[in-house]
Amino acid sequence: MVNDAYRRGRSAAPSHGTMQRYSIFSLARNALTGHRNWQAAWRSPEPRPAYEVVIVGGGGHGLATAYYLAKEHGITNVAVLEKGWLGGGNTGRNTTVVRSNYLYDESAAIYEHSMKLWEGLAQELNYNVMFSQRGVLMLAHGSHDEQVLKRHIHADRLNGIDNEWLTPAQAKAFCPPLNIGKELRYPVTGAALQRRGGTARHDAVAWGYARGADARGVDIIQNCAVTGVRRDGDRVVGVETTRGYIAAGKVGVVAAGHTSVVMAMAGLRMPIESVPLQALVSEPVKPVFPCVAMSNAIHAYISQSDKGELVIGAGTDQYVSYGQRGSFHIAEHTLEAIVELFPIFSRLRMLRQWAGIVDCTPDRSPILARTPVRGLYVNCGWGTGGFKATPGSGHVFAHTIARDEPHPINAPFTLERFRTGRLIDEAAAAAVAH
Amino acid sequence: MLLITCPWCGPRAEIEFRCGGEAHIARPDPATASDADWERYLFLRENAKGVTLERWWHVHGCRRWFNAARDTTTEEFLAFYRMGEPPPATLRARLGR
Amino acid sequence: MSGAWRLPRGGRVDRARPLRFSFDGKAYTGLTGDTLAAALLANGVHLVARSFKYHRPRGILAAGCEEPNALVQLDRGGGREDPNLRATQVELFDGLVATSQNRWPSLSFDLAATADRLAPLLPAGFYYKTFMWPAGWWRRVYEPRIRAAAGLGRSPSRPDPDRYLHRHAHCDVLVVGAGPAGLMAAAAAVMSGARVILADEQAEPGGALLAEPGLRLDGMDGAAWLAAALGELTAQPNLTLLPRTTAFAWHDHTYLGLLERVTDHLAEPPPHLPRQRLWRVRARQVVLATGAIERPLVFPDNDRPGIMLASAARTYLNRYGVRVGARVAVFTNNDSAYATALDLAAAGVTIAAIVDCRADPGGELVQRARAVGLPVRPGAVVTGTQGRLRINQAFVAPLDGGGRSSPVVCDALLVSGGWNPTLHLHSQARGRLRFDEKLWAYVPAELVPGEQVAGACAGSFALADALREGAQAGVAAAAAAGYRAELPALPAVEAPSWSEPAPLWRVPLGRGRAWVDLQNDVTAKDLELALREGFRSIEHVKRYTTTGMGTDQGKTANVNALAIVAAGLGQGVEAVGHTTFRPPYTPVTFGAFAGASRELQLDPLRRTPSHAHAEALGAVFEDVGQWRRARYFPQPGEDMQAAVGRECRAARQGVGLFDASTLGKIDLQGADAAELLNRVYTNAWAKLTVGRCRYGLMLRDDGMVLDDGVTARLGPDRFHMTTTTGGAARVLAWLEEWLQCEWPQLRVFCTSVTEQWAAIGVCGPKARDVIRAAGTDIDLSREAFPHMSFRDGSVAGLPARVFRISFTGEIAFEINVPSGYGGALWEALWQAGQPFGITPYGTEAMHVLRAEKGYIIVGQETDGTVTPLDLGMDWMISKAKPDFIGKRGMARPDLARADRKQLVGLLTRDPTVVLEEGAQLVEDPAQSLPMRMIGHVTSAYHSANLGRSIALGLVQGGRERIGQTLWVPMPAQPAIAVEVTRPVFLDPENRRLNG
Amino acid sequence: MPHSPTASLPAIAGAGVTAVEAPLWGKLVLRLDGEARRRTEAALHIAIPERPLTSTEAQVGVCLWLGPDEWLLVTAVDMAGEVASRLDAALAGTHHAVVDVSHRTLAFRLAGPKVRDALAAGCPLDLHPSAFPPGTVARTLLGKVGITLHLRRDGSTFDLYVDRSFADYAWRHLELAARELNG
Repeated sequence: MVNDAYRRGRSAAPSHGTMQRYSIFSLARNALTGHRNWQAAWRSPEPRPAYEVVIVGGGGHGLATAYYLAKEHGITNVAVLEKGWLGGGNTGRNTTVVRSNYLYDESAAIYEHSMKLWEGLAQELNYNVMFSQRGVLMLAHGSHDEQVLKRHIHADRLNGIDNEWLTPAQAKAFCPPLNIGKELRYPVTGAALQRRGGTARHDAVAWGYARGADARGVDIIQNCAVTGVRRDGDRVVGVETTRGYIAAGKVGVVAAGHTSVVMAMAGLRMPIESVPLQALVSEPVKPVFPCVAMSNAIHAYISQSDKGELVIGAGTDQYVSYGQRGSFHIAEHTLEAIVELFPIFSRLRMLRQWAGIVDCTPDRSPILARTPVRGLYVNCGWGTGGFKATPGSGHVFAHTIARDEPHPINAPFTLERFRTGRLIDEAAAAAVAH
Repeated sequence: MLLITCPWCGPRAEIEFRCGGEAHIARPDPATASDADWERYLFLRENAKGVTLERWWHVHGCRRWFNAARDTTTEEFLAFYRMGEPPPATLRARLGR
Repeated sequence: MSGAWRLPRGGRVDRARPLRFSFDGKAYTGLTGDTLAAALLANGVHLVARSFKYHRPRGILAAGCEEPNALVQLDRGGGREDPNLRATQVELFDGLVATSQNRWPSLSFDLAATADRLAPLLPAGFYYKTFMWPAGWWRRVYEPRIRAAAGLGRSPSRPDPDRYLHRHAHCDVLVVGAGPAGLMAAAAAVMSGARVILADEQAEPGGALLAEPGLRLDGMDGAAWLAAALGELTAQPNLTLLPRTTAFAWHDHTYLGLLERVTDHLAEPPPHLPRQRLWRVRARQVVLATGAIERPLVFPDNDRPGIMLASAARTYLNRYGVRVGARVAVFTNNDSAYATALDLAAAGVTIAAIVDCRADPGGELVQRARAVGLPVRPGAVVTGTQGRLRINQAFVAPLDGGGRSSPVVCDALLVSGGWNPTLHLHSQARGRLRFDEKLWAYVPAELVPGEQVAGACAGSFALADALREGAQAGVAAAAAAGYRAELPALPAVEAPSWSEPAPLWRVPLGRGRAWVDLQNDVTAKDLELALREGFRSIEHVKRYTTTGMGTDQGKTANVNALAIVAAGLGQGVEAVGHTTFRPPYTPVTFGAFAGASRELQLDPLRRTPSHAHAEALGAVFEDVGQWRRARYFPQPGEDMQAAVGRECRAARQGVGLFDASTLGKIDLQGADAAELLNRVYTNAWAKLTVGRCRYGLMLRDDGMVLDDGVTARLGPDRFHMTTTTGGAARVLAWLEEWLQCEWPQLRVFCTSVTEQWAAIGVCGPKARDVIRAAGTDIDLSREAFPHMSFRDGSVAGLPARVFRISFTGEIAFEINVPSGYGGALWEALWQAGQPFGITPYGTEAMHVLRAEKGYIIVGQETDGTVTPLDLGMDWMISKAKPDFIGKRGMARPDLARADRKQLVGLLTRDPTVVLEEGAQLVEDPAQSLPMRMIGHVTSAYHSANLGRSIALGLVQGGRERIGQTLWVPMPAQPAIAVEVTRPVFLDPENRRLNG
Repeated sequence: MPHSPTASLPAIAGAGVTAVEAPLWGKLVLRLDGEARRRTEAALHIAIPERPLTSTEAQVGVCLWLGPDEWLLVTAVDMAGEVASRLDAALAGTHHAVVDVSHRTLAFRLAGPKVRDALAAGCPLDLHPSAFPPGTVARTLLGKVGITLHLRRDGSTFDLYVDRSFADYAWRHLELAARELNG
């Protein structure tokens, strides 16, 4: 069924949909009329009093969930409720790294599932999400890093996921700005490379899924904050919102950054802490950085956007915060590492700095599961690594909601694991996972 | 960079501190605690949006642990109090606890 | 001669000190005090750049940090290359070499400008709609071309040779901006005795006073008053004046980031100075006196070189003595542009027209302009322009649309769409904004804690108001910081008053593209397209069209864009809201953030007391956390395996010398010290007798292994705990957290003594001989000094504490001396050991030796997911103790599962094959992908002592599998067969250990 | 002669700021409860500072407040052992710890008109005399390493205490900052 999805992923967009096809020809045609005839990418309907499924959260994961509910399961009586603007949370704030070379089988499976969907996503959505498999390079600084990365490489290979070991010289050849000199405080001693990894255009993912879901009948409702979750005994029956009560047969919470807040409305306490994750970009320069590079040891990751900006991910702050700010010294620490590893970038300049709120679980692995409240499902806890999982996460979460049982791929990502101890500890496996 | 008032050393820069997360989480009696109790103690957090009570350690100072009340939407600190002390009455009133 | 467009006199430039510089290879001359933009304009150069998307010819719009167009690349040689610098901010120095960007082959003839002809095909967001077929082509074909066209300047190609420093600063009042308001604020605050920092981003303080000659204060002209005011201010010891310093970020709790450009303006920076300095200022109060930025007007073809902000032209005229044209037209919706026209006219520039959209402008300046006969065209607008590389005509028509447009010949068109208070820092500080429908601009809605605002950034554009508000803000700030401050006397001011502006967000007439964001080539039509396609949130419009996302962050574009979007949505500007102001205010050099944290200083490099001795012996070192430890000691011609093999043999057959100083050491004292150990270790400690040692395993409360080490009982209430090298700080923190937060009733004091003691291990059958030869008063005999005990005494004449403990399975003594003597001890043992063939060994041999015995290394055999049971260390777990940290955690269902990964030994069928650490184990190597993996290799070495390879691994249900054959699939070679064994390969009975 | 980790590093000397590594001093960490503090004062004839961030001086040496129950007693190196045993005797039965850290922790002595600027390159504290008067002591950071900073009674000399293996980093950090201050 999974491979099925990938196949369909490469097929054309639905014929039944009302969606206006995008192509160079439609561009040319519209150029003649001064682009006055483009349709809205999605409607802005008034919320209806009831839906079969309500998705709380209009980020990439929520919109993808709605899209696959409609496409894979024929459930189109769906509303996506977004308290602000689509993709305004972490979807629009992350550094767009996509990779699947995780250590544990459970993680590898879900991120690889996602990777396969990425590979056909632009065609699937008829929306150019600019998925660019530029290669993701993870640097090792010393024997301990090497052991950790090689453990990943071996596990990935046997899981059918590409990930290879490079010598410092090979890493330098793949990523010329990299400094492999011995004068470094922590010289580069090798690297793991996933060639299929890369980046995508974050906003386009939200917009593409929104457009696709809308074309299949999903109501996308922005500026509609959920203020309460209504229960009838142990069953969810709807949500209170700033635009009135909306009844729902099922509710899927996909509110990264606010999972604890929304779940508390349903009376559930979560194994989650929400912390700021900072990122920044440089001023745009001509192409100079060909891939994605990251170093967990001296915490930094970097790529170059199509526009030419160096996109740099910093670490998380140490305290819980919903302020989307974070502290000065975090970005400072990351730039130390960047300048150390890529000394030619020392004179480039930070253009913008921002933070998202990431929901971190104790094992840094997500939760995609049913909850003790019947009809209430939660997709959260992606920590610093959620963007890359967007398609796969939405795909299996839609399955979980539609069938009221997890897809085999997300079956391990339960809430119960924190009670039984069956954690999927990517945090222990490799510092933080991006 | 937060400005944190250590009950002993006064206001200091955040880089001198480590945040210990949510405060006042009691460790259950291991003899009688259920797996659910242990999960609650180890992992479940209020993760409040608004005023939270948390623990800080002045690692690059007097090396004392202490408690603080902070609004997680504005980073405004409402109170600092020593380990073992209850939150100030004014604060408890505001929190309705 | 410093340019044909330079006036014979006037301006603040030093005509006695001309400077040579080049732009695009052509040599020019400017003056000391010029910016690059001023010097180029003085030489009649208006075309300086190409735009980001369509590569349109662009000129200089502004005179400050808001400049969207005039971005240039500087190359100072030696790797000092700087892309994307604003010509309007670059201070001219002798020999400056600048080139234009984003064009090929040349600025005046740019092939990529064909993009402009394709513009109809490339509306906002066009790239989301195409480049999808065939699927593979995005990465291979389309993206590389798009990237090549984008990107503005070039990254440096060599490492940055410059240095950067940080400075922590604290003050009562930080004043941002040294214009009239900022100067008064600083003066008022300083007089109260408060500690004041006054920062201004420009080379000289003064702000508007530098460019507006009409102003008179206390009868003096602006410049004279400024000089006097600065003189008084800088005489105050409690004032720090920071020119060339931009306050770029306001973080929580009034913590601001400032960037000081220390040497960028110097032709030859002195080597002892850093290039730039990052100030991190913790201020009690901040006064924002950041002024305002003029808005351009949105009308067809409003982007040609020669079209410039009116205030910028005035600055070039009055501050740099430069005429921006000979025949100048002005287009405005407010009075301020009239001042420019009057100044230009007075300087002999022809004013072709003053086009004012207001039907009946009546301000003081308007009347003056009329009085001197300047051609004012009320109720009119510019509907288009002409001129490929520079404007040569503007078309003017009545705003009401009645009447045809008439051409106005001009070589410059000066525009003013009103003023935007500079509120970036206010907004970064979480201050809300309010749209003022008298000023037609956003102003602060309220102050945030610690903030004062004054002058133009508060929407008060008149000089007298700025001075008054500045003084009041300074007083208020000083008072809030706890000082008694009085309002200083305000200078008497003569300055023209302004009449009301009229909103003009977009000229409704004319054809052609009306540009909103000049850097990113966003037109009014693009904004409307975004709305049409459903991108109604202002954040969506911004992201879809990229308006405001250039390197100027939309300083001149954003409010016009908001207003056009508001009109498109039929809403008020305030209803649309605004996008977030994100730090930094202007771009900040990465190197400045890194500061001195480069190379060696990136992170502390910790060396042990005997480091130099290991170096002298030719040790190869490795980083272990922050420590640099000797990994092995190769002799000439030896590779690592040969050296490690020799070291391992020596440690078992002769005697080895090992530096164990990095191990963590914690002194525990107090009546409850033993009880503390009982709680933090899995085994029992009460009965340990004084003088003896015991191995301990420490868990987290979830039952996973945290650390391990040997602890000795020094006295009834005193213990000496050792930890892993990496765990030293973590374990001390762990103990203190439990003691302070959970067990305050326990009476124990913990003190780190890691660095008080140097620890040198002497290991092997001849260990006693070496120590005796070095000289000791300690009886080392088996009877007097059994395994797992310690003695105090002297070794080699040094006060020593000797532990008989072993991480190798051999007789071993770890000699601790005060760390200042660590080198001396090593040397003494080395000398004394010569007759016995003493062999220094490093961490690699240590790893092999302990693996031969099956001793674990925390962090290698464990990774935070491993319990003592997984390690087969049940014997370490006290059954008697009611509780210890991790006991309950270990009892959770999944930690008791039989199929958990367990520690086992692994022997390859081929003894010469050394497994790769991290390699995975499977039952059936022939199975198809994904394979079922049941474990992995944690440690693998060639063991010289055993004459074969050995390995440790974690395998599902491993203990049940002992004797089984498993497989390690490797790339490009047959899978390796391994036998599962017990994890002890040598001397399981510990005979050697107790010898 | 105990080894000095900064001996081979570039000097910090000039009109702005000077630094020298102090000779090895005796240093005792004192952990004392109330009773132990009283007995210590009697035994050593020195006031143990109760007010945070303050220090005292007496015949036996300088006593620096490190925490509510923690002090550093700096004395002559050859006296440290004797003082320690005298204290252990005097404090028998009380809750206390006396730990010799003479070799763990080294000291730099810093002076010069720009000494505060040099420290401010890496130290987040407010070192202005109004905030950091003579006699003040504080544990804090210099760049990335923990230090203890003590402004001596003369109000112009700082003693900077740093653990041995961090001395190299701390010295280089000060040297980089001092370059411009010393011209």
